[in-house]
Amino acid sequence: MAMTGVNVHGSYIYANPRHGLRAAGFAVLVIALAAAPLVAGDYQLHALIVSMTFLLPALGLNLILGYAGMLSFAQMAFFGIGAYSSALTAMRWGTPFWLNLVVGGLAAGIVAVPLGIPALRLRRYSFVMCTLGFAVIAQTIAKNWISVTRGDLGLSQVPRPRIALWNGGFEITSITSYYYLALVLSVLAVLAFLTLVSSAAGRYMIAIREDETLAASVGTPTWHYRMIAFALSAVFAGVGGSFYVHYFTVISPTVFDPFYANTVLVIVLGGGVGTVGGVVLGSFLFVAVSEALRIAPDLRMIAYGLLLIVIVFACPEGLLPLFIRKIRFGGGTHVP
Amino acid sequence: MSPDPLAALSIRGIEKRFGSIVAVAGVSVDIKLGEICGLTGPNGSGKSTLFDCCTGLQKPSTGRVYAQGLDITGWDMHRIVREARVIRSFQKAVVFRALSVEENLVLCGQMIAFQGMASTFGVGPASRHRVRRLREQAGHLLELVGLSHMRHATAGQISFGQQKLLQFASMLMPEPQVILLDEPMAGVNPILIDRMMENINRANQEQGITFVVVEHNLDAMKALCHRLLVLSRGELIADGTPDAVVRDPAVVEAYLAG
Amino acid sequence: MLTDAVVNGITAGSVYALVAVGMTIIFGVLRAINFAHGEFYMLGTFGAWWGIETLDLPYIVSIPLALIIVAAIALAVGVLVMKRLIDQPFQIGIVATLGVSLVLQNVIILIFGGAYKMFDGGWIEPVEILGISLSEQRILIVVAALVIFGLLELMVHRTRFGKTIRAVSQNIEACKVVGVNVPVVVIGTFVLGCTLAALSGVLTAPVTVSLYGGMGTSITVKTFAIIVMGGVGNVSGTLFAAWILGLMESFVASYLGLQFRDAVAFTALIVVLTLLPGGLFSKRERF
Amino acid sequence: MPTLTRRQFAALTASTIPFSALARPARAQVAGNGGPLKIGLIVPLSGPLARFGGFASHGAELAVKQINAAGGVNGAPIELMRGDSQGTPVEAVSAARRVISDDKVQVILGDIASSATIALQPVVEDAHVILLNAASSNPDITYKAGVGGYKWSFRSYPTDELRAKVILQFGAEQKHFTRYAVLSVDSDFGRGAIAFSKKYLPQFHGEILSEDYYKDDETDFRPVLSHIKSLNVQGILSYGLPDATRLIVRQILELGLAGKVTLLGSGEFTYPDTIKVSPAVLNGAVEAAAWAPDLDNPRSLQFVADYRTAYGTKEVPNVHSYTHWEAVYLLAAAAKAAGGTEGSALRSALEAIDYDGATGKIRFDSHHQAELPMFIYEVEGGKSVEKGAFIAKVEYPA
Repeated sequence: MAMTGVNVHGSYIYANPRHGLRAAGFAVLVIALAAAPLVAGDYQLHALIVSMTFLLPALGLNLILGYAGMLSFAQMAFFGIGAYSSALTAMRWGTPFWLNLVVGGLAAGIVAVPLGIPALRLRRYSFVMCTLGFAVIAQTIAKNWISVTRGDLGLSQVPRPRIALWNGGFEITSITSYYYLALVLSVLAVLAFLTLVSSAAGRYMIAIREDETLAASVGTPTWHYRMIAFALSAVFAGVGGSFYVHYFTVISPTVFDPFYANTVLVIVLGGGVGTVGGVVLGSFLFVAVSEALRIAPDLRMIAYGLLLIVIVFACPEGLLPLFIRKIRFGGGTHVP
Repeated sequence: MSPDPLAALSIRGIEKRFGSIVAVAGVSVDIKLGEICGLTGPNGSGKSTLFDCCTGLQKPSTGRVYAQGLDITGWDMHRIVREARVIRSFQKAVVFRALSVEENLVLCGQMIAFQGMASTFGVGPASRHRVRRLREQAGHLLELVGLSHMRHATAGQISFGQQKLLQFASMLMPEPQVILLDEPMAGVNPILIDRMMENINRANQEQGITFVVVEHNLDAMKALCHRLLVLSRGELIADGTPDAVVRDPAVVEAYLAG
Repeated sequence: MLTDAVVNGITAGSVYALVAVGMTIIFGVLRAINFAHGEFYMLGTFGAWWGIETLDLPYIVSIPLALIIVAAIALAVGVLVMKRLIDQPFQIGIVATLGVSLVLQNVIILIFGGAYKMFDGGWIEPVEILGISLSEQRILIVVAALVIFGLLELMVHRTRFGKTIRAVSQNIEACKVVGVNVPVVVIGTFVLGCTLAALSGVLTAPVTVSLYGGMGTSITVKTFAIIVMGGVGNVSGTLFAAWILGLMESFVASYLGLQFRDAVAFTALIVVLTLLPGGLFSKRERF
Repeated sequence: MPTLTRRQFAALTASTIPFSALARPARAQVAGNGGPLKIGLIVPLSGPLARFGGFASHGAELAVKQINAAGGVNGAPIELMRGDSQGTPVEAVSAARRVISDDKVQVILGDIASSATIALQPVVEDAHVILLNAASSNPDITYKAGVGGYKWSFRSYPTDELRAKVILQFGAEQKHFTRYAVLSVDSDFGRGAIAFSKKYLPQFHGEILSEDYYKDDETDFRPVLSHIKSLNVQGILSYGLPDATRLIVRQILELGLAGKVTLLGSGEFTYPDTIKVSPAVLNGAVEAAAWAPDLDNPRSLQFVADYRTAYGTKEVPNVHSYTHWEAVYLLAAAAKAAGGTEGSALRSALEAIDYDGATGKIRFDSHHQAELPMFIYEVEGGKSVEKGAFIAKVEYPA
């Protein structure tokens, strides 16, 4: 019973990195994904890249919602800030790709701090509104700060990633190389996320999500950790935005539209909030579903909407627990 | 009315008002080091509010609280736990339900093992070593309270009485000076009540931990406490040995009236 | 220009108020943000437009027709979806109502096509009041908002249904114990709230002229801001918060530029929330 | 600066050859190479921009139906695959990748939203698929196409620079306006057109007294119009959305500004449905349009009639319906000229094409931008009156 903060659904699988099953599943998934270009066409690879692009802001949202118990709509604003700052750095100074990623992540994280100071004092819906408002404000700035962002024209021909190597490096252009870049980034992000949530700090964040007062009573400086979670969630989103802009090579204020924020929300809530596997599953599944529905353009969004409703009632804790149960019953694998 | 620097807790003129309602009306009392002190009184007599004021959950309207001479009035709860080593329990919120039994204990021990905030992000060998030590300590405590067999169970799924025992064990993890227990026996079956009392006594005798216990179960209080305080309408009406206090006419009247 | 700004703010605020009050009472009983709320506003305008265009009805007749259609749709959504949200964590409500919003929006696009339609009805002749020119329809909107808020206040405080709504929003568990049929209250409130959104849509359609499937989305977002500012579940607070938002927006648009309107409104919202976390009109946070 | 040549509209229509006469000898390619012409139509079919995607989609589908009924191209029917872009870069690229990869289209027709179109440019470049844009307004699209970089991107839609200039010129020369307010949509279209207007204002001795941009779902213009009222302006420069135009018109009427200010720009000011909202407000309104339903040209009038037969008489085609309809015919002509649909042949055919559309000759310059005219319409006595057609060469930044 959370006395403050957002009340997240009670029972889900605690992120314990020592689960052998989890590690094995992760390894199998990574190997399968690494082999995907052998069988998948450009379009399928592109869809996988999109999944992985949304995975980063989704991991960030999972941190703030699933581990610190607060629902934030600012996630796509941070995504946009990361994208813009990374694109501008690359276009003005021709910086290498890895530096752009760092710039994108840091810019988002730094902006999150002054926003967090008033916002994190708020509870539940007031906090939700505050973050929603932030996305609106970010969009207005992107539209009106024309000397930097070019306003609604947006930035185009953002440089493609250059990977610096001993022999001078190469530019990422083919879809397969983009795919591997996205895969490497995603794996690193998931590992970073797992490391974070299994550290002492991660345990404190879970404690805050579970019950903020109880967490404080065991010595958790709750405000600080909520701020850290908020800033780190922004960093994840910012890095995602950075990759996004170097893949699509275009950014405009539309990135702050609710469409993106809703997609990330659906990924996290549909996959399984508070779990890493759930978010990974969610990002692949929801992009896959939305792409699969392209066979009927007119019915696509209706079917998507209906699916959301069905899924959310059939498995309110997200799809991951459903999958785990299947493994448990089917394979007889015991999950402690 | 200066604070007693040797007292585990020195409460001086604590008053707490909510609008026109006075919950605690100027309580002053010293809890000696090493004592097991009961705090009782009818419903609404201000016991929980007094607890809240001593532990940072609420700020007193007036008055001050000292822990061994350290003025902790108005501190945040997490700071009181960390720096004054005064830890408390809650009636309803007992354990972190989504965590395993062991993880609950590790979490509570973190404030000692990981002092600085930066260190909590560490994942290197040093951090792993610290966590391993905490798990060992946890294992020991679980054995003491008799929960070793459910070490990996999810805390939300064990019985309420067991959760209370887990809660008690958790509170020992950071090696506190003072433990404030808010109704540790409520909703617990008689066998577990005995085990709980045994645990409190052992912690008191072996580790010298001071206890303040809010409880309605007078029989248990008589058996457990060295000293009993009675609150009524926000005021301290009795202070003495349990036997003396239960015979105090003022106390009898307060309970009958309440 | 100052009086213009005030009048514009009040008329715009009244439109928001009618949509937002529906959301706030739904929120009260269900504690779920209804992401599909703007869609019921949209359905209201489409219902009336359909009555006028296809059935050749006069505007005044198309109003009740639209409300009946929307109430029926809301009833279906209430029984199929909202009823199941009782006792569910609130993020379930978000995903479910996002789904409802996608379905409603795109079903309308499927049936009537994505292209915008023109709403041909209402009383749009301008009249002069206090040197300010505005259409009769806008006066009707303000009057309707006042009347409806009066009726809602009466309903909430005087009628049995209203008292039940209040009871459910204060303590759903206790209501179950004393035998209140909570699902019926939830569905009833949902239908009422959605019908109010639809009424707002029908009344504003003559001044907003165009209608299309996606028109509800922005209304939903503004509505969130209002119900939070007004103190969620607070009927009269909603009206005042809506007026304040309308005035704020009107002043920004008049003196600063239309492009800054939403940002300034939300900045003000953030400031208000920082100073008064429970909203402007609520002594304490109720939910 | 573009050179502006003004022609009499009559001369333009006279030069229009009926479509059936378009057949010209195929080039020296083997007929049928590349298979049937497959076009991927990527437009917003859901989301807030679906209201424009619907028009574009109807237009393109009508053209495909008509061409196929007449025997198709090079003996095979055209295939049209639709993809929903929701007006966003992510969805547009996903949709395009799908039709390229799975349906093997040779051409992508789309998008309406500029950010989506720009995101499509590198995608088609890598895939060697033609991108024909018939609706986006961002100047970057052609600045960076053809000799500017992207060899596979084309645009058959007049530029907003031309639009902004002809409006100011008409306002200065015909109406003698000098005082303007801006009320445009907050998008690259609205903002871009005003940026170009500012470039030409000094030349026509005009000044802008207030500047407002509205969101694409804005419903309340009263505050801005009250402000404009107090400024005593002559013209409102409005590059906006047709549905917002109706609101603006109705709210101008409400505020008693009818007859005191004139709308100039683009936003279907001269469509019968818009005029119906308030003839008093719209009298004298000036529209610069790439096309309008009452364009006095037999091919265009036939299109309007066919469109209304196909989609119900209430739906009047908009400019996107026309441009996407004409774009399909243009692609058919290119495929015919190429003698097939093999990518590079089709591209060469497009680069060399000299096609007679309903609004004029379509020829692509070195930046793959079609030189198309802007038509000026003015509302006179509640009726739309054509005032001339303007054409200009685009000058590209070095």
